[in-house]
Amino acid sequence: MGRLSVNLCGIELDNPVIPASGTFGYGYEFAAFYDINCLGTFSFKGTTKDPRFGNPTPRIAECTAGMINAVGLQNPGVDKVIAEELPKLQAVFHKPVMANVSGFAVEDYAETCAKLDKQPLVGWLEVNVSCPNVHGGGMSFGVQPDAAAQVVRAVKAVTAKPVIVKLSPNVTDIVAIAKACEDAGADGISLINTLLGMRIDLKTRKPVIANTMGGFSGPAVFPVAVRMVYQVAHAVEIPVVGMGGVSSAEDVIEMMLAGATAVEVGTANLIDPYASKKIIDDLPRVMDTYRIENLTDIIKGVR
Amino acid sequence: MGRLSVNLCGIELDNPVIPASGTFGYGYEFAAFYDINCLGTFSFKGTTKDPRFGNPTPRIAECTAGMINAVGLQNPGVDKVIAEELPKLQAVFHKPVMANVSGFAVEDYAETCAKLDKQPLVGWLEVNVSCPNVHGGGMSFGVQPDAAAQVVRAVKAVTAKPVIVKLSPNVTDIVAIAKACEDAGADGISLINTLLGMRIDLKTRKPVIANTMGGFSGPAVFPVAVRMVYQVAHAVEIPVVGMGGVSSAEDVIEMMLAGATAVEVGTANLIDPYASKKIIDDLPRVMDTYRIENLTDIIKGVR
Amino acid sequence: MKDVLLTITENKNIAKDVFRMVLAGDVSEITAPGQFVNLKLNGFYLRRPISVCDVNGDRLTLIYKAVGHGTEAMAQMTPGKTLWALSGLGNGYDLSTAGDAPLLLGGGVGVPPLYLLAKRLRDAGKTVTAVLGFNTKDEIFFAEEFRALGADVTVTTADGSCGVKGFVTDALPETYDYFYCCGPQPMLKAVFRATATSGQFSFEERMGCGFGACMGCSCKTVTGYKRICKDGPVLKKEEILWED
Amino acid sequence: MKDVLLTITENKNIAKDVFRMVLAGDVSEITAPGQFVNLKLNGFYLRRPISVCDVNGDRLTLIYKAVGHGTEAMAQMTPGKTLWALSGLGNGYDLSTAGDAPLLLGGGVGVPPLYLLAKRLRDAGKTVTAVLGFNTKDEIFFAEEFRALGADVTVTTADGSCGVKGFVTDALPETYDYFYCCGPQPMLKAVFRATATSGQFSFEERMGCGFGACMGCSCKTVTGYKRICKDGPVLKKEEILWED
Repeated sequence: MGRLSVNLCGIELDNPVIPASGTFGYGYEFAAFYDINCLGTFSFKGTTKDPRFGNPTPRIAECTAGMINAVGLQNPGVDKVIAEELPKLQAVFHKPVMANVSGFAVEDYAETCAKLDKQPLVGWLEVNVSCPNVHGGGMSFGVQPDAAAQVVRAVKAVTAKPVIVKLSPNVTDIVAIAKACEDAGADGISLINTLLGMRIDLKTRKPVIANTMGGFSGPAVFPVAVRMVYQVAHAVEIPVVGMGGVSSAEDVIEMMLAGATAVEVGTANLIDPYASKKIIDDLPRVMDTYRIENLTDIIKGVR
Repeated sequence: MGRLSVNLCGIELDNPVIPASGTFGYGYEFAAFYDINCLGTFSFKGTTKDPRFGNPTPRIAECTAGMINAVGLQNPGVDKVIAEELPKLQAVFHKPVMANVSGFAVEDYAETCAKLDKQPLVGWLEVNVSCPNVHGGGMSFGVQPDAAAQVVRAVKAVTAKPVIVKLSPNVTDIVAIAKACEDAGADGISLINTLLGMRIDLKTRKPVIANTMGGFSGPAVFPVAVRMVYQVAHAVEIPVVGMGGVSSAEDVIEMMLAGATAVEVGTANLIDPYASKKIIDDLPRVMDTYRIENLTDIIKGVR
Repeated sequence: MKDVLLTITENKNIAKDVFRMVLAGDVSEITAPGQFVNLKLNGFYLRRPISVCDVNGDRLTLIYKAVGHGTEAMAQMTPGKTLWALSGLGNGYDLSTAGDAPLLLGGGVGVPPLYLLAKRLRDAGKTVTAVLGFNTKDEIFFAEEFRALGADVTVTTADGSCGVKGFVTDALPETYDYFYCCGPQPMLKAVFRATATSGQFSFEERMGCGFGACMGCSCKTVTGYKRICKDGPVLKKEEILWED
Repeated sequence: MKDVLLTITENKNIAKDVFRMVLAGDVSEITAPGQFVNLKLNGFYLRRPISVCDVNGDRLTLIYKAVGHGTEAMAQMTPGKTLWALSGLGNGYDLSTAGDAPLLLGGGVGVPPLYLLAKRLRDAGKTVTAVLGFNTKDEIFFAEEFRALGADVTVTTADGSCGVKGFVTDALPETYDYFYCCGPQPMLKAVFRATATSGQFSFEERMGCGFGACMGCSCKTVTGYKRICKDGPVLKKEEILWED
């Protein structure tokens, strides 16, 4: 067990760095740049019950210190993911992987998770409750404590693997939602998903994103992420996975001090495909600078 | 009436640029840099019923493309503001000014606004409902539609001046709160106030801000601001004043396309005391670039 | 694909708002005409994808139009400055189906990638015809460079200020075996309709990463969903599905 | 107060992590020792407040310690580079109460502002005594420069590696008419307690704007609330209220 290792829901990670879902595909795109087995793990592309093309393009808008995306959960559907993507993933990554799951009805989540539960290479299920709840009037599951709890209970009923609930930051009271998920049996909380944002093209006077709005991410959102990780980590007993604009080893340490057991790196991977590897390589040096012996010692270490 | 002029709640502005409360003092600090009569107007330092020192220091934390502040509404109280600050303001600014008001109980707002209502130089009352509601368990008035509406009704009862309600972005449903304020008689909505953020000092392992968390502002929050201005402007009939990270003439135009009738410039004034003047001076050139004849033509002009 | 540090050796204005930037460094990852590099610019969060105009030993030539804050910043850069570039991105053009007399159709900043293609086709002994379309006289560039490769070049301008008045589709030759096209979306559609033979199109789309990870630039094709940045930017005529 | 564009003419390491930067430009707004400038650095949102060490015609000398990302970036800057600086900020020291034999007490990067003060006091014909405190030998700077001004200089080091072992309060002279102090908070408190006469203290605080607009650096004093950036950074001993 090295200086960087942490334990996330009973599974040992060589380090706390986890490329975030939607920014790392199924891993093999990045294996073309470096051996991705240096990662703690990674969360693969959000998977749904049925195949989805996602939203019309443009899906991307640039912002100061960040970007907006409205990909819309493009994925081949859980069956094809299991049949075609996981074998390719397994060829390049030999550690337990995090399976990211989305849905539009409670039953979708359960069905998708039940299928992924049977995959030995899946270590954790990361359940994204940020999608619109089609049976709940389109408002996201993640903004209603009871709706989020329903999803958690349904998923826990079909899997023995640790369930980490990924929360949306676009809420008044993030703590109430995190607690509802914990009470419903969640094994961990990951946050923050993207902030809802919008840009307008001054030339065309149209939204830059075809879908009008999208998810805002990047270094710009880091202070909001640190705040929410701090609030949630100090309110629940289960581990918290921190994310939101993390771009450096210093950011990883700040997130862990705030209360994160592990840290997801998202948009940074898109700007620099080597970002996650660079952060891992840089951690020992930065730990020395701040006199940190083992990363586990600083989790929730903020005074 | 020039190309830049807009009408905000029945009062003509030479241009839509309004330095935001808390970033422009009572105006005279900036009069040392330039003649502030070039501004559309400005919103003076948040005023409360009683004098306040505010929060302990450090009150400021730097972030990527922004900063966190936790000043805590430091001000001499409405009586001293009227007796000492407004005369100094009047000596350097000769247009109707926007009076920004905060409170911790509905009666505080009413009492403060009643006094400011009698000041002829005050053109608008900007009511900040982002402060903790001491009688409502400390949760901000601005996150509860009914609490915000209560404040609006109480203020409208004591003033004939247009009342603009300044909303917090830290909510699940900004539209519901804006509509509640409109229904309660608000003459306008201004948004966004700061996002709740936090930073941790890796050396001391303490929050950088003595108060732990604070308000995050600057270019980083612009996409969230544009989104909320768009949502609110398309849901209410009353004018919307857009703010949040505005730093350039292009940003002003993007905010107006999203639905803003006027635009507040905040944190940019702290980094460059000339920021608001530079934006005003730059507007005609940028309007020409995007073939905009009059700014009023582009309000809510997004396609 | 590789992230390489390149040094600007030249950056000059060659037509209205159009600049040629030459960079030196490891450009070995660029294997086919029609590929692109993704440039990291200080002060801008997303990289800027620019198609490869020419590559020669350790020299890379890019031609770009200063249309936004990013490309305007590029236009201000001077020799000696270094830039990080993700190099060797995209599939590039497939030369195997060119036939003996391929036709190249370029519009505006869609012209540059066709230059390296013309070079390779010439090296393969093909008889190259090129129709290069621009808005107006001041915006014309590289017509001479194509002629220097021995290509039969026709220039069109929308306003008739030079060459044939109209669009590239108004100057298509009688006969050609195959075509390669790059330009703005409306031109691609017009060429799609106006061409008799098969061919290849290079597409543009706003990209997040440029190497196939983010799904930001996906499109639907006859053969399924494709990522413009990774499975493209070049698509074959037969697989294209026009949205709208 | 004015926002001026200054050009770096020198930037050199003079002690462990300590650098002297000389800038040329319009520094006419600087009217008193103890004032500061607020520097805009590329890639950092907030400006960096740095106290004035010396000003001479159109030359401004700053001494700073590379302790964070911002000052580390400054340490990398080379002559010729330009920086925007809000100049002439803060009240500065009041020399009118100095008496004939003022004492200057400086700790670490609190030493630089005392240099211009010592110069002005010398020009006013005062007999200047200076006690300069550092952590260790490698961090000592400017002792000679003070001596060159004719000041009686005592150096202290916390580890005793040079001069008097201990803090500036361990080397206070028998008699002095008045004192001026600048250094870290704990030193200011120690000096406040250890000094018999009246004097002035220069304070540090995280600032938003640096010119009195944001109330980010307020403190409580006997004479009411004050803004360190605008009503300070220099406060008189009599008005100081120590929190905690």
